[in-house]
Amino acid sequence: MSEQFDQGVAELGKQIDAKISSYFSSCVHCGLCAEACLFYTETGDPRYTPIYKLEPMKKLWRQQHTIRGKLAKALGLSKPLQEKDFADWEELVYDSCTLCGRCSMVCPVGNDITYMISKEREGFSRAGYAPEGLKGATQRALEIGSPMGVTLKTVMATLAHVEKDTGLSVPVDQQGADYMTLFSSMEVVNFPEYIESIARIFDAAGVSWTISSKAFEATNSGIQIGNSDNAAEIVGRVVTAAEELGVKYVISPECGHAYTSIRWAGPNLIGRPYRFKVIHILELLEQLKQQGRISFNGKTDEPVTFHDPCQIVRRGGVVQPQRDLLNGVAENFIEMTDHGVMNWCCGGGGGVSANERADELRAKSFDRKRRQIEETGVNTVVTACANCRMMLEDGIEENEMETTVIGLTELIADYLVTDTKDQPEVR
Amino acid sequence: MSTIDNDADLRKALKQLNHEQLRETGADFVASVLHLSSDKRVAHAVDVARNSDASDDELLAAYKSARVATVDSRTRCGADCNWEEQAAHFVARASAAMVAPEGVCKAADPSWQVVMSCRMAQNCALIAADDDSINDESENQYCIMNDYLNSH
Amino acid sequence: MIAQLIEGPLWYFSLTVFVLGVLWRIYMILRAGVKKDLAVPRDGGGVGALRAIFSRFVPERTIRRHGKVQLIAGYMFHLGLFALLFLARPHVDFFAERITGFGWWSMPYWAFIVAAEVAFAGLIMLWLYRMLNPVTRLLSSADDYIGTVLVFLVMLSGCLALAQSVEALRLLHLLLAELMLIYFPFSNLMHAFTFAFSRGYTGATMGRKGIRA
Amino acid sequence: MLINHRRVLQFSALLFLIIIAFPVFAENATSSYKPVTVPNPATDLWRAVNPQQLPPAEAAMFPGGDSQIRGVQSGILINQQGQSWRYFRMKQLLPTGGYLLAGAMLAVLLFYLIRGKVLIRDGESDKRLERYSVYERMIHWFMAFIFLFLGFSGLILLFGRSLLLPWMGPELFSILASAAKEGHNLFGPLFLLALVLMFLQFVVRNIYQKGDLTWLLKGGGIIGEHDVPSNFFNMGEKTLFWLLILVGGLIAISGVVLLFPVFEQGRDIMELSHVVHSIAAVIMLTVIIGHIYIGTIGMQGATEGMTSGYCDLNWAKDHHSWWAQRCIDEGRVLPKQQGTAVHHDNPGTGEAEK
Repeated sequence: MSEQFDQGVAELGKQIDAKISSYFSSCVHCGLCAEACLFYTETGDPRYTPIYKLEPMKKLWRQQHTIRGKLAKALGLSKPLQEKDFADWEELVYDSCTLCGRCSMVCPVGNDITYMISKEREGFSRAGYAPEGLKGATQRALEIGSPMGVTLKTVMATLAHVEKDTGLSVPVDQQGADYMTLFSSMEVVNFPEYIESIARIFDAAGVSWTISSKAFEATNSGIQIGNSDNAAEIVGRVVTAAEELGVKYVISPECGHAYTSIRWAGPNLIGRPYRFKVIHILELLEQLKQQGRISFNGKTDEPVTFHDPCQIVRRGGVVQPQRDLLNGVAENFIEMTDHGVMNWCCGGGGGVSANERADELRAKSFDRKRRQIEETGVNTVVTACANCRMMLEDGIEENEMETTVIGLTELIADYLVTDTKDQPEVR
Repeated sequence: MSTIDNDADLRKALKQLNHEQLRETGADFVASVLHLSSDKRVAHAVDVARNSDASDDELLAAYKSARVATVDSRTRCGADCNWEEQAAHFVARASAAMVAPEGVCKAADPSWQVVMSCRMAQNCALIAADDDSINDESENQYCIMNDYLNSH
Repeated sequence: MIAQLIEGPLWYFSLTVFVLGVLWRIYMILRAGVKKDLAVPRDGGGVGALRAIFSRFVPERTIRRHGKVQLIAGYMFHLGLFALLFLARPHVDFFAERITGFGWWSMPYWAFIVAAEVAFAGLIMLWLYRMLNPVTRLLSSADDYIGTVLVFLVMLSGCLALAQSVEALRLLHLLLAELMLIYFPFSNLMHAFTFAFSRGYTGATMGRKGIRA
Repeated sequence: MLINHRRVLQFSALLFLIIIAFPVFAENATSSYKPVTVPNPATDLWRAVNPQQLPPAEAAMFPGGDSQIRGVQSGILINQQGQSWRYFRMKQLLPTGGYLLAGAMLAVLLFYLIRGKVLIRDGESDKRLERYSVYERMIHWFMAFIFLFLGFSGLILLFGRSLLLPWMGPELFSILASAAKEGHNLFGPLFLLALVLMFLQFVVRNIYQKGDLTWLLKGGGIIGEHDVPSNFFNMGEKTLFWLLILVGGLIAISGVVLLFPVFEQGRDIMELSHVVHSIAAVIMLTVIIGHIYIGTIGMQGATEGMTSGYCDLNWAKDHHSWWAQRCIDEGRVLPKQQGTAVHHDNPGTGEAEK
């Protein structure tokens, strides 16, 4: 048994707090969480039942926290965790869980199964049992500052491009600005129009904002792989930069897990509260709209539906702003049957999209989203997460659906009323 | 006719064009960055767009395969970004918006999407080459537009 | 001799094991501790905890649609069981005599029968579902089956002793109940107490985030 | 001693009643009988407490006694019909039922020895078909559980005194009998519930169809060598279903009559109910012995459908070939491995998505 594995088991043991202990005590193996998990509903494989993904942790809990388990261990009736346990479960812990949190909403005894899985990942990653894709992403996030290898130079090049296209200047390292904006690498790489939209909206609303040259990356691979040391390091960079610039707020971009990382996990990772507040871009836009600082010229008459990014809604608590905003720019907004905090995941959250090994399973589990979209009878899906957007577009392509995906912030920027008259009138 | 030298004028000029003309100018825009992509589906989309006899079905088919090329070529979340491939991705995206029959592409302004995607492609190419020079694809596009307007 | 043992020492022993065991398990949970949440909350955690403790009695839509059998059987069993446990005349007398010192309202005989029927139907169905559904079959351990069988036997012996005419059956019922009390803290019958902790913890976390869960 | 004591008690009670009632009956008697006949006073007395013995016209004159207890027929002291019911139970039901059940088991054993296990003709395949959903299997086993519990507790009540009492001794048997009675009464209503659930879930597939008769005429392929095509359920299974619903229904209804004496039913109805209940139960038990046999040791691959929910494709071809063919046509053949069908919206309960 390797030293690394022992460290992993020790780490797993450390993760068992009162919550997890009460969760395991309460579980009666009713299996209802399976019905909430798209990996189970779309494959019918009972191994994908959420609570089953926690068997290794449960075994350890039983040996450390229950009378019977301690007794059994002392008498040699139960074996300690083996490398095989981790090897067999790695796929369940990383490939078949997007940390979407749906199971945590339905558990009759109220277990936050998603929380448990994210804690289980701490032990697994420490023991070296994590998918290569996530390992690489975390490595790059630590070394380069972005899981996708986006350097400051690249960001500056993209910003230059944005400045040129919008004719606006993007403030960098502006001391004392109100808001410091973060991006996800995905936005820099695949959806620079998000950055452009932000620049235009903030200009129209007169928001005092800046980007930090020291921390522009909002995502946190440390959270996804389950390594709190790495996660703390990544969050710490943002905190240091924001506090150096003396901003009042840090804006989390559309990206889902970036928000939970910086808003909810961050202070606990670095061990102290921030000296600034964290606000999600959708919350801010909604505020600006309410304050009358931005307004829209017309609405799209195209029927639209909204895909809720799990981490923003169910795990983040931002539920209403996106709906108010979307209603502001869309005539005909149709909700999916399960929406808001009970939405179905796109299938690519929690690091699954960065894990090539999971591609086949992910494609299969997209069927849930396909049916959901088809039920609405709408051809335009709006969302607010670069990763969800990619997953949706992949799935739509694979299933040959006639559906288009749009980012909400871009949609808003498209309908933004600006003082300059050269704005495009949109269809 | 005044020459175009900024985005506002470019947008205005594009607004004057009908869908077929937009396809023609779009094809010109994409062609200027086509060297960044080696995907046959993208090149094919440009050919179809240039063919004024192309039927709606042909356009639609070309659009669909260009869209598949778009999805195929992009960098997945959390993967180490290869900027050359990313450049090709943006070319593919531009080609899809360009060849789409009227009303098929859901972008707020498909013709503008072509313009922007071509610029992003150039941007990615510069990043890939570690080239610090300014992306001048927009100037290039003004010229293309001027040429087009002058010849029609 | 055996009768005296069941009525006397074994009863006190099992009650002690039950009470101390349950307290120990709860202590083990609390001892593990929860780190203070340093993130600025949107809403109060206490309100969230309280809400979750009650709101989880009402199943979510997904479960209403796809967990019907377990939902109905689960409610039948638990409601029936509680009615039998706390409102059956012999039990009320027993509590009054041995534990509380005072009695309370008890069900009329017909209600007792209805409660028993409902509880049995629910328990048998849950038991069968556990064995027949691939998910629950995979999840279930010996503990789940031992718990189910013990509860079933306790309920069955109780009902067989219904006429209270046969002392042996009443003693059998008491003996089985004692075995169950002893087994309780070692098993996930513990959920009867810890569910409130689980719901509370989750509700507090969610509540702070401003999510109704 | 005890018996004597009880007789003394009964006799004194009777005497007490007679003394109370005598003047009334005496008056009536004097007015309706020929004065010349000097009736034996004991005769009238006997008639008064046992009016059913009289022809109807005369019985009207003895409308039964009166009692402090208000209830149906509480005024009747002696139930003459009870004697014939007792005769039926002790002299007819017990031996006939006993021999029938023992015979059924013997027959099954003989059949097994002669015919042997019905094997899947081409052996097990590597493919399977989904036969019963979780819910359907749950209903089946719920019914099985309740039926067997009621069956055994009922048999204890019926044959216990003859078979178990001598062997167990009165102390132990009295406990068992009391427990069996309470248990039988307790689980009785659940049988009705199981019956209703089973009817609702399976009725559609059990409606007789074309081809069912042929199946019967060819002996269901069990007796002969060749299997006869059938649908999801064959004629035998359908008949079992309807027997369960109808005979089981009789058992349930008569059981309810016996269990809840609140519908103003008198002794005659109770006795009738018991006769129906016991005859129907013995019939149903006999049938179920056959069912259990064919579902377990009698046929290869038959148990799987009710346990795992899936049956072997070759088994289905042998015994339900039309259904098997339809499954093949509809592409519902599955490989034999973990995991259910994709697009199955509710693998949990097997209910179709509406």
